[in-house]
Amino acid sequence: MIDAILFYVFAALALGSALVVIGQRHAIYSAFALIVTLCSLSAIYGLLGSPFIAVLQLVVYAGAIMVLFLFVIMLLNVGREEREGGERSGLKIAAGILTGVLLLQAGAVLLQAVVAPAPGFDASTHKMAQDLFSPRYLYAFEATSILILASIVGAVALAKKDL
Amino acid sequence: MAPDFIPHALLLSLALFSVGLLGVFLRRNIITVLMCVELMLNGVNLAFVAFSRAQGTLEGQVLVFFVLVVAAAEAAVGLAIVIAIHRHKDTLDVDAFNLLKW
Amino acid sequence: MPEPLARILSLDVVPWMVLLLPLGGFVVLALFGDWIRRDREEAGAGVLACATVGLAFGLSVFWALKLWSLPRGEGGLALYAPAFSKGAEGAVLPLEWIGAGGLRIPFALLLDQLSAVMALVVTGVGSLIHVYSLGYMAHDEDRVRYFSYLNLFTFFMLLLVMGGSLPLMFVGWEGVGLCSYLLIGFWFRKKSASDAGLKAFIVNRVGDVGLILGTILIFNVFGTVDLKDLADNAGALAPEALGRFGPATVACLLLFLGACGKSAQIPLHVWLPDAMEGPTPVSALIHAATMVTAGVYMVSRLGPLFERSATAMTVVAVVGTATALMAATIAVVQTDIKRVLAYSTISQLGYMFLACGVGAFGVAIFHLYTHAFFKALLFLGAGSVIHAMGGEQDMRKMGGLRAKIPWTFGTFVVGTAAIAGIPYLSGYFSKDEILAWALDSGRTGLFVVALATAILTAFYMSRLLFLTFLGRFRGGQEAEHHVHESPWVMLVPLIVLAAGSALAGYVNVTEAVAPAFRKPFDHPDAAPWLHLFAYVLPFLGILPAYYLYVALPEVRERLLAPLRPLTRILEAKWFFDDLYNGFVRRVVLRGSEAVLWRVADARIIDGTLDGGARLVEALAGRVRVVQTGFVRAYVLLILGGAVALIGYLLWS
Amino acid sequence: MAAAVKVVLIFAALLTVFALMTWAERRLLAFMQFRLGPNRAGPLGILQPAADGIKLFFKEEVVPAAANRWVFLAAPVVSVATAVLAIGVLPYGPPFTLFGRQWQLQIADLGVGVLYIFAVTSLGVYGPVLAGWSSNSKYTLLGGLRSSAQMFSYELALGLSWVGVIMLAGSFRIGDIVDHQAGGFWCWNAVVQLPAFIVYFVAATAEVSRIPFDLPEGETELVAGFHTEYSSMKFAMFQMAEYLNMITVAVLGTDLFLGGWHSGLPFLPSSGIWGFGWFAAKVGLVLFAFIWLRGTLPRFRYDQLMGFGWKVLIPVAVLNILATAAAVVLFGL
Repeated sequence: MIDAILFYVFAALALGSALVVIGQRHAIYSAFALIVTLCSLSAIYGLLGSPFIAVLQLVVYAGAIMVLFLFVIMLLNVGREEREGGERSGLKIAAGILTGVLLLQAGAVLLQAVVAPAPGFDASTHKMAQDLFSPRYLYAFEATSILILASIVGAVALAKKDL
Repeated sequence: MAPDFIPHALLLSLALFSVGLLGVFLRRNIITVLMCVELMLNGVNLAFVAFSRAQGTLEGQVLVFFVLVVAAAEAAVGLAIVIAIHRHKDTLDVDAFNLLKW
Repeated sequence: MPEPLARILSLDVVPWMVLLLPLGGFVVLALFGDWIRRDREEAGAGVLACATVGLAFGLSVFWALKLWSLPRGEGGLALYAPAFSKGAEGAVLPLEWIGAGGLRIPFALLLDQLSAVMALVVTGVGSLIHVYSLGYMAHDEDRVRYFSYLNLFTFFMLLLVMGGSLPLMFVGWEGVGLCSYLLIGFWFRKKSASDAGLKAFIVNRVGDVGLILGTILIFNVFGTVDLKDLADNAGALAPEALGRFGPATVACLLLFLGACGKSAQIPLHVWLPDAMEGPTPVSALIHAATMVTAGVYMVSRLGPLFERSATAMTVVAVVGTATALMAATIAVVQTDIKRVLAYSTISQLGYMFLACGVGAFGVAIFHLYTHAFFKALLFLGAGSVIHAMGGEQDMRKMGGLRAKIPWTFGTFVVGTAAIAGIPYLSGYFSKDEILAWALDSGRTGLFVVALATAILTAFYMSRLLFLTFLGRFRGGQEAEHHVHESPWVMLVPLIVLAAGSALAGYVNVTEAVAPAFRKPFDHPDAAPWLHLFAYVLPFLGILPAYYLYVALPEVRERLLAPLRPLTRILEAKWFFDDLYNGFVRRVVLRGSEAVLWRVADARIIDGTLDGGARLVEALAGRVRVVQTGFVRAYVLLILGGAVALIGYLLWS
Repeated sequence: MAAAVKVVLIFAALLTVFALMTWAERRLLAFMQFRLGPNRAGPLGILQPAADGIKLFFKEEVVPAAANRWVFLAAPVVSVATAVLAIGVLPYGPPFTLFGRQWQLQIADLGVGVLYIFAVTSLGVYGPVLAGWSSNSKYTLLGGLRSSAQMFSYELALGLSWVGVIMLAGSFRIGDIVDHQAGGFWCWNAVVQLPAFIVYFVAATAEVSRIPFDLPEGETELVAGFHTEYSSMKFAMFQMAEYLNMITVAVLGTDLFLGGWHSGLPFLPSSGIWGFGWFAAKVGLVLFAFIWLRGTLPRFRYDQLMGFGWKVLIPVAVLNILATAAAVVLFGL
């Protein structure tokens, strides 16, 4: 019961702040709103019985990625979004229509899905580790470390003033 | 005690994805656009977690893990590119970055 | 023995260690070579290389002792990569290397008596030559590179003799070819050295084509390329496959073409004399003791198969004998000390093929084994002479070196005596055995030629010895002053090899490797007169040489005058090089230019490619307008695509 | 209900310790520097924190005109919130029996306890960053950026220093880690994982921006760093967040490395009230060490700080992890 209430509170928070993200013209407010969304999602993951992912969501998204965004926003001193040049309203209308269609399609798919929670669900860190380090995912897991390394090098190389 | 709000979690994920998608089209600030992409990724993640919970398997969780890694890499490289471009163009308008054509 | 140690020192592991130790040495030297060189610790590089090969030798001895202590019948065991992949019941499965259709090639080593003997020869002679190189290459700038190549060569050679399937053997085969190329051209700043390297490489390619085609044909006939299976199944071969142009015969002949390339037999022998451009220890190791015997090893390894095809056996025997005679005649007129030895090597290899051709594979391996000792000894001795002479290789400028470099002289005498076939030295046993088998096989023509070759061998080797060590010094005052004995690090391998050349014949290798050929060990009951004749045979060559080059040199001049046309042919090496050059220049180059370049390349290939490119260009001109440069338009396209795709999936 | 009681209890205790801490720090520093320190309000000046609190509470709220008002107000709240979030999963003493039930002085016993703390500390960056940016002053901005960069860097070392401990205990649950150290002081991770403990202590000092790592507020260069523009209660909240963080890392260090409530000597009891005694003593010791450092060491230069974090602490922590992993695999610890 209390879980359900918490879920709807966090869901409302997530959705509301997501709307703020795209409704804002100030990048920094968008970032703040996004942080709220991410933290709410972390709580929702916890409510869905996935503590490991919940914590990772906080560490990676809230603790690292968003700080990076804030840094860049502060560094570039991003102000209000300027409205110069063409509005490209045709693009926006097309995008709106297509998004609506996608929404309907995905809704149709989701409604068909089996959504009764399975009994005996265990997503503890221990189980996650067993899965991640099993032969099935081990290569992918190691590959992600290469990916991270590559992106570190790439980011440094790109952002450096004079190579 | 199993949560019975999984369908709603799926709807929420759909909503977040759509909001992010719309944001990509509505916002012109490239940093905001990147944030909207993160929002879309999060919508997908939520769907993964919800399905994982519904089916009682961990594949979804593992995928979320990988998505997180990719998102981190994407943000790092993406923001580095933004900084690099900003240095040349002195603007953050997505439509200003249109040299890569024909 | 404690349990873990026992597990490590089992037959499952030791051969792998033998194989991988030299590779480890190479990797270290190749990766950290620059660093070693910068720190002026170059001696360390050589010591490391020696240590890996020496350790590999120790382990091979251990392996061989263990192998021959096994009960009879368990000898030929094929071992697989240990514990890499486990089957359902925990059984060790062979780790698969190539799997395509019906072709299944595991990473398997074939570890029977034959490969053990070969590994012993490779690591034993190899480690001695490594040690010798410490002294010989002491003043070269590129020692680190040299030793890394040498280690790599040892690895590939071991892979060649231990590989359990034809393709794995082929990897070793190509690997030693590569190392040979690298080492012949080791002093690549010298044009002739890099040319010689290229020549060796290209001539070997011709043979390798035969090897590849032969392997493919073998797979076609037998459905397997596993060496052990081939030896086991050869007996069940259908007679029609064995006719004059039957597939099995053709496969054998193609494989023999590969052997000809690697082992320098007619018509692919031309590269070996030029290969003497490499450092002398390399000539000793690669171009005398080990790599060039790979062809003999391969033919012997497939002996049960060759034996089924009378045509193939005849070709092998005839080519071997012809090569033996041809090379021996050329050796008589050579003046370069290393070239004499090179032709001698070709000649001895011909002997081995003769033995193969008459079905005495064990004897071929026996001769390979004794030859490794005395030919390595002779090359290293020649190296010591060259070292003493400050790089001079022309025998006409030597002479009278006996007193100046006594140790080299002493060991060289032993080596010459062994190769000439002086009774009770190693060469006597193996050569006598080959002659006996040749006689026994009923091919009297071949036997007579082989006999003549044996006499010629004794003659030209004595000539070499006498010209170099006896008589007066002919190189001038200054050069004479310079002559000095080599350091101990070079002499010790010489002494060890001399002992080996003298005594190696007392080990009955023929019997030891017999199980590998799927037939019992036996001995030809040759005519007793042959055994008696063998006592005299070497002296039929040595005494004329003594008179012509030491006692009565003026007779030589008079004798030579009427023989001028013959010696000219011999000096031109039977015109093989000119023939090949002419063929390449006239036919290959002109044909390539007229047909392949102007028509095939310029018209057909380029035309196709250009046409394709023009087509793509035309299409691209129309498609490119989609690229507007606006990121959000792309996103819109992606979104549209996703919607269409999902719609299609939902609808269907 | 029980949880609510625990929350109230732990919160009250922590606030008391926070208050005492400010007083103790000033007194101890004063003794180290041959001064007296605050000794007027109450016996030995023990009421000084209360006096300070009252003073700060009644001061005028000042918001700079050019500041981003909402963010400016939110920053101290974020700081305190992240500090408070971490204390919820820490155990503060041994399990004990009261009213016929088994109790543990811990609000939430998470299976991912250590990870959760890592997540929450990573959120701690936001307070300084927001405060620094919203004040719209170059000193605060630089202070905020420095602070967040420093926290970023040392968080890595901090997290890595835990990994060895987690591997040995085989669990993320803090209670399990404490239990794994039962026995004697030679079983404590501070002994078994000495390099990790050293890394942890150094990184924790940097994480809570104590001397010698207090560069974000280095007053000689940046006035007072990210909270230059803050006054009255908002300033008090930053102070509170700082001290709460300090207590958190002290408690965490005690739990992870110093054997928690275990006495360390087999013949000394460690259950019940004894356990609380040991625990409090150890936490007090760590807190005293923080104060002692402040009285002893000068401040790092900024590049030294970064170099030290990336080139010394993180490699040491990684090597420790490798060694621990090898030991776990080889000896099945």
